[in-house]
Amino acid sequence: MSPAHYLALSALLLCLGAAGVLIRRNAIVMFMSVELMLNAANLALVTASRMHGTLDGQVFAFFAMVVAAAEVVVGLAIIVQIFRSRRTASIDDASLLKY
Amino acid sequence: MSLFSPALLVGIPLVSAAVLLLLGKRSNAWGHFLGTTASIASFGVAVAAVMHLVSQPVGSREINQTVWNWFTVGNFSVDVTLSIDALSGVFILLITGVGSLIHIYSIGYMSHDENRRKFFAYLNLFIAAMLLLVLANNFLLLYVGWEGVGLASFLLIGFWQHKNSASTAANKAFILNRVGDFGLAAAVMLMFVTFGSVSFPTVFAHVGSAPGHTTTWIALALLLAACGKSAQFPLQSWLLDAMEGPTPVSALIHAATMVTAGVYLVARSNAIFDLTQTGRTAVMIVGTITLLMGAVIGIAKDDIKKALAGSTMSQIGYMMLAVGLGPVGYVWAIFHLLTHGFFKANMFLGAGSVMHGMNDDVNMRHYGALRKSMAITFGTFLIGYLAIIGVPPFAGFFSKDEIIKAAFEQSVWAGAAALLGAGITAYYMSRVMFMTFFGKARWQSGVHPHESPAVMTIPLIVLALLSAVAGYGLLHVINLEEWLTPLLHPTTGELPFNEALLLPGTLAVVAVGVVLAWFAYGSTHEIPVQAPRGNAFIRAARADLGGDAFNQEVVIGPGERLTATLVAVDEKVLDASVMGIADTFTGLGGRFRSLQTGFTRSYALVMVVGVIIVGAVAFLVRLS
Amino acid sequence: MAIVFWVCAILSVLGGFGMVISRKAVHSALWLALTMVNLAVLYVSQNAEFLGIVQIVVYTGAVMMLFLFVLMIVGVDSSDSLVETIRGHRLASIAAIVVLASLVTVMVVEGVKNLIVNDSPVGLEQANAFDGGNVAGIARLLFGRYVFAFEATSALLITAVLGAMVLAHRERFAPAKTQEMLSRERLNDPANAAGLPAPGVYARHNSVSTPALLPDGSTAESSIMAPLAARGVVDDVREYIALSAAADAAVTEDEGENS
Amino acid sequence: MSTFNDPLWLSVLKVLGVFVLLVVMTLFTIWAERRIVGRMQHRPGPNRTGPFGLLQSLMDGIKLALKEDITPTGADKAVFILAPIIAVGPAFLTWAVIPLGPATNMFGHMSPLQLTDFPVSVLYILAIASVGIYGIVLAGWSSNSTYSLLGGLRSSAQMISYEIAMGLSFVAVFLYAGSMSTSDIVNAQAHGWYVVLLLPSFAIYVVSMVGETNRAPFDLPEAEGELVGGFHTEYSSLKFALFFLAEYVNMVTVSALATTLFLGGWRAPYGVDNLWAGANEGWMPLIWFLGKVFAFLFIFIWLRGTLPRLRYDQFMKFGWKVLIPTSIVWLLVVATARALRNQGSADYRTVLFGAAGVMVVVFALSSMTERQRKVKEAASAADYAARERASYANYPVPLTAEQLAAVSPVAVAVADNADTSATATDEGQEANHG
Repeated sequence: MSPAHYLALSALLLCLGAAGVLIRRNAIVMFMSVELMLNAANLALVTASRMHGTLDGQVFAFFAMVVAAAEVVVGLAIIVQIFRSRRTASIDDASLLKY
Repeated sequence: MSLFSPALLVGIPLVSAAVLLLLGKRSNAWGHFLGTTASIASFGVAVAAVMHLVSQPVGSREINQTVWNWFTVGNFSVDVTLSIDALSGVFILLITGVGSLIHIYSIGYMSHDENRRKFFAYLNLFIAAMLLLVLANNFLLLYVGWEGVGLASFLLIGFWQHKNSASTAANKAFILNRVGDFGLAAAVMLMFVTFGSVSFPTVFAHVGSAPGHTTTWIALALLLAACGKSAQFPLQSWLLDAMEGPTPVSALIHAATMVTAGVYLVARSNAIFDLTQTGRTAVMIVGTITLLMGAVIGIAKDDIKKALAGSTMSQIGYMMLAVGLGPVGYVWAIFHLLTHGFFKANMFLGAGSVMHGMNDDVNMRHYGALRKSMAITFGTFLIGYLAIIGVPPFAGFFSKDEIIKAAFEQSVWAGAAALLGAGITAYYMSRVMFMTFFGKARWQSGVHPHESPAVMTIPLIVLALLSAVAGYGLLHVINLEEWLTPLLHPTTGELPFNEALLLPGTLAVVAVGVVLAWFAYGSTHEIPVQAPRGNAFIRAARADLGGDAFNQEVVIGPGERLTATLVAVDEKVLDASVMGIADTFTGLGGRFRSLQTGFTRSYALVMVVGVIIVGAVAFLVRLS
Repeated sequence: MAIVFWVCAILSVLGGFGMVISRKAVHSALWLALTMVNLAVLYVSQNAEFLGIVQIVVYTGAVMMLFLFVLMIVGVDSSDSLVETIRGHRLASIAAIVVLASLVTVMVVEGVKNLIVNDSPVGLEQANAFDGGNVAGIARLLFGRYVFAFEATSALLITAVLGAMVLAHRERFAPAKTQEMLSRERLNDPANAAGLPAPGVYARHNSVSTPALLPDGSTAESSIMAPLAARGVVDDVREYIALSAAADAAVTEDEGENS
Repeated sequence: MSTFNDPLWLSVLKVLGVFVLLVVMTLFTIWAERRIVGRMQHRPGPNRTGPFGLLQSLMDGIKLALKEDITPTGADKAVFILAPIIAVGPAFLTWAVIPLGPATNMFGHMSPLQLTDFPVSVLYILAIASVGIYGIVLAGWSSNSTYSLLGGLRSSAQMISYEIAMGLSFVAVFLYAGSMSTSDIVNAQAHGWYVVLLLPSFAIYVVSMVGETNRAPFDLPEAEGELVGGFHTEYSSLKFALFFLAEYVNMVTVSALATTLFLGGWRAPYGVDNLWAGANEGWMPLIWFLGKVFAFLFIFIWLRGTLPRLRYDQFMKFGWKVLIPTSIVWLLVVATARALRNQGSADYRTVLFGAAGVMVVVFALSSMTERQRKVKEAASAADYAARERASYANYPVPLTAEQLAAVSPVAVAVADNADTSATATDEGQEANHG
C-alpha cells in the first residue's frame, strides 16, 4: 500500500481523536482521545520512516510512546485526585480556575 | 599548640558557647558548669600566657599566632592573627578573671531561671568575642570581635525578652552601637585606602607618613566608635537602659569589660592619636562631658542599678579623659580601667545581691538599714564604695588621683572638671550607700532581706579584696607603668601648682561630697518612699540629662521628616506613573479574562482552531 | 499487504468512532484498545516489528490497562449524558473538526499530487539490513544519535512516577496496623472476639449481601462487609423474614392437623 | 533464526497440532493436579472414569459445558461474553512462537516444529500476555459484582506487577543470546543452558511465572475467604470453562517459555547428545521439550499442595521491593560482564568479583537496616499493644473518648463522622416533625 493511504488513515484517526477531545465531557475519555491523536501521529511517523528509508521516524514514534506513557501516569493521577475531592470525572465540573 | 596559645584562649569559651547553643535543652543540667569551667580554663590560659610574657625580656614580650589566612584579595591580605602583648595581656586577665568570678556568681543568681544554660552560652560568647577584640592584631579582626561583643551585649540585655522594656533596651543598645560601628568601619576603610593594610604593626609604622588631616579623620572615626561602645557623649543613652539585663551582665559587660573597649581602642591606637592634637582634644572633651553627665545622672536616679550605671558612664568618662590627654594619660586610663573593673563589678554584684534579697526590687527608696541583714554584701559594697570615691588606700584612690594629676598637667580646665567629678562621685555614691544600707528600713510589705548564698558572696569577697589592694598592688608591686611603657610610652608633665596641694585638695573635695550626702540622706534624715518632685536640675538628671530627647531631636526627628518626604515623592510621583501603566493593563486584562471560562473543552477548541490556522499557513507557504 | 491494510484500517477507524460515541467509558477504552492493536499490526506491516510489539506492550498492555484501572476506581458505572452544556460548543466543535478534516485531506491529496508523498516509498529493507535487523537498527539510533533524548526520557519517566506517587498519595492518619496488632485488637474486643457475625441465611436467599438477624429481630449491620455496604447493595431482608414466618406458620399448622 | 517458508496446508496443520496439544495438556494437567494433590493428601484422587481416572477431566469439561449459563442482572452483556474469549485467545496465541523442535521432516517437508518465529518473538509473548489480562479485568468489571470487581483489579494488578519482573528476567537472556527470537535463544543454548549461567534470572522468572498465572501460593484473586471466586465469581457453564482453560493453558505456556529461555528448549539434557548422536534429531526433541514442561507443571502442583496463600500486601511488597530491584541489580551485573567481555577486557572477572563483593556488602548493610527497622516496628507494635491493653484494663466500662483517641485516632475520626451524620439525620427528622 502506498504511504498516502497510511497518511490518510492517520489523518482520519487524528480528526476522530480531536472530535473526542472536543465533544466528550468525561475527563478519562477525553484523555483517551488524546491518546488516539498521539497514536495517529505515531502512525504518520512510522509511515514517514518507510517513505524515507530511515529508522529515525520509528525512533521518534518510540519517544512519543514513552512521553505518552509518562503523561498518562501523571494525568490519570490528577484525574483520580480531582475525583477524590469533587466526586466527579466530568471535566466541566473542574472549571473553578476561571476569571 | 602551647598552653598560652591565644587561639586556645578564644577557642575554649567559643566552643563551650557553641556546644551549649547547639545541644539546646539537652545540656540544661550541666550547662552552667560547662560555661563556668570554660571561663575558668580560659583564665588559666591567660595566666599562663602572661606568666610567659613576664619571663621574656622587655623588648620581646609578645606572643603572635597566625591561625589562618583569612582572605587575600589582590594585594590586600588579612590574616587571622592573634597576639598577646603587654596591653592585651592586662585585658585578658581582667576579662577572664572578672568574667570567671561573674560566671560563678551567676550560677547562684540565675539558678531560678529556666534559660540559665542559654545565659551561660551567651556569657561565653561574650568572653570569646571580647578576647578576640583585645587579641586581634589587625583592625578587621578587631572589628569582628567588636561586633561579636555588640551581639553578645544585645543578646544579654534582651535576655528577659518577655519583658518589653528589656527587648526595647536591647534594640536601643544595638542600634546606638551601630552608629559607633559605622565609625570603626569608616576608620578601617580609611586605613585600608591610606596604608593598604589594616594590621596594627603596618598601620602604626606608617601613620607618621600619612597626611595630617587623614590621621585626624581616622582618629575622629575611631573616637566615634569608642563613643558608641563605651557609652560616651553623645551616644551614651543606651547604657542606662541596658540595666534591663540580668545584674551579672551589667557587672561584666556594662561595667567591667565591654564598655572599656572604647578606651582600649584609643589606647591601642595611641600611635595615631599621638599625631593629632585635634583628635586628642576631641577625646578629652567627650570624656569630660561624659564624666560630668554621668555623675549628675548618678545623683538623681533612685534605681540602684541606674545610679551605678551613671557612675560607670562617669568613670569611663574619666578614662576617656585620660586617654585624651595623650602619653601623659594612657597608662593611668588603663590603670583606672582595671581598678574600676574590680570595684564596679564588685558593686554591681553587690547590688545584684541586694536585689536578690529584696525580691528583685531596684528602687533604693524601698531599701534602708540593710547593713545588718546583709553583712557580707554590706562589707564588700562598702569596700567598693571606698574604692570608687577614692579613699586611700583603696584602689580608686590611686587611679583617680593619677588621672586628676595628669589632667591638671595638661589643662587646668580638664583638671578642674575631673576634680569636680570626684566630688560629685563622692556625693552620689554616698547617697547610694546611705539609702541602701543605713537609715530606717523602708521595705515593701512581704520583703524579707537575707544574705545571698555562698556561690554569690564568694565572688563578692574576691572582688572586694581586689578593690581594696589592686590600686597599691598594680602601681607599686607589679608596676603597671613600667609594664606598659614599651607600648604606651608614658611621659610626665608639669603641674600648674605645687604637687603637695593635690592630694589634700582631692580628699577635701571628696569629703565635702560625703558630708553633703550625709546631711541629705544619712543621719536622721527621713527619706520619702515616693520620690519628691525635685528641682529642674534633678528632673533633667532623672531624664538622663536629655539623652533620649537629644537623640529624638537631632537624629530621629529629621530622619522621620526625610523619610516622610521620600515616601510622599515615591507615592505621588513614581508609584503614580507605574500604577497608571499597571491600571491600564489591569483594565485590558479585565476585558480579556472573560475568555477564561474554566472549561477545558473550550480551551481545547481554541487549540484546535489554532492548529488549523498554523497548519493552513504552513501548507499554503509550502505550496507557494 | 493490501488486505492487511484495509482490514486493520477499517477496524481502527471503527474503534476510533466507537470510542468517541460510546456512552460508557469502559466501552470507549475497549474500542480504543481495538484501534491500538490494529495500529500495531499496521506498524508491523510497515517493517516496524519492534514498534508494533512495543505499541501493544506499552499502549494496550500498560496505558489502556491504567485507564481501565482508573475507570474502575473513579466510578464503575459512570456513563456520560451526551447533552451539551456549553452553549454553542458542540456546533463549533463539529465545524472545527470538519475544517480540520478537510485541511488534512487536502494536505494528503496535494502531497500526493506534488510528489511530496512518494508513491514508491524507499522502504526499510536496506535500513533494517544495515545493522542486522529492525531492533538492532533502532538500538543503534537510540544509543547513538538520540542518546541524549533517550537519557532525557528516563529522567522524564522518573519524574512522572514520582509525580504520580505524590498525586495519588493518601496521608495516613495512624501507623499501619500489623497483623499482630489486628489480631490483638480482635481478641481484645469483647464484642467480636469470636469474629464478626456471618451474613444471614434465609429460605429464599443466602447471599453475602443479606444481613443476619439479632435476637431482638433487628438486622446485624456488622454481618455485612464494608465494601458492600458502601456500594449500597445490602438487601432488605424483611420480605425474606415474612416469607420464613409464613412457612413456619404453615409447618406449625400442618403439625397441628397431624397431631 | 530459521526461515519459515511452509506451504499453507502445513501451517494449518501446525496450528491444529498446537491447539490439540494444548487442550490435551490442559485435560492432562487438571487430572494430574487432582491425582498428585490427592497423593500428597493421602487420598487416591479421581480414579473411576477411564484408566487411572484419566477421563475424569474430560467428563468434567463436558458436564461444565452443559450446565445452565447464568448472566447476572445488571451485567454488561457484550463485555461479559467477550471477557472469557479475550482471556483464552491470547493464551493459545502465545504458542505460535514456542519452538517445540528443530527442523524435522514433516510429510516430506523440512520444517521446524514451530509455527512461526520473528526477531521480537519473546516481546511478542509479553505483549500477548498483557492482552490476556484484559479478559480478567473485563470479567471483573462486567459482572456488576463487588467481589468480581475487586478480584479482577487484584488479579490484574498482580499480573502487571509480576510481568515487570518477568520481563526484566528475560533481558539477561537477550543479552547473552543476542537475540529476542525464541529459536535463536534455543540455538544459543547449544553449549550450556542459561539456567546455570543466569541462575538469578531463572529464579526470578520462576517466582514471577507463578505470580503471573495466579497459581498457589499467589492465587490471591480467588482467595475464597475474602473474594469468593474472584473475577470469575459470577461466571458459569462454558464461559467459566473458558477461564479454566485459559488458566491451565497459561500454566503450560509459562512452563514452555521457561523451558525455552532457560532449559535449552527442545535440546536433550547436557551430555545426552554426546552419548547418543540422534538425541536432538527427528521427533525426539519434542519428548525432551514436553518432559521439561511436565517438570515445571509438577512444580506448580507441588507448590499448590505445599504452600499456604500469601497475604496481598506481602505479595505485592515481594514483587516490587524484592524481585524487581534484585532483577535490576542482577541485570547491571550481567550487562557489565557482557560489555567487558565484548571489549575483550582480560580481567573482567576481577571487576565482576569486585562488583559481587560490593553487592554482598550492600545487601548485608541493607538487611541490617531492615532488621533495625523491624526491631523498631516491633517496638512500636509492642507499645501499641501495651497501650491497648491499658485501655481495656477497666473492662466492662466502655472506653472514654481520651482512651479511644490514645488507642486509635482513626477510630475516633470514624466515630465522629458517624455521630455527626447521625445527628444530621436526627435533626432532619425533627425538622420534618416540626
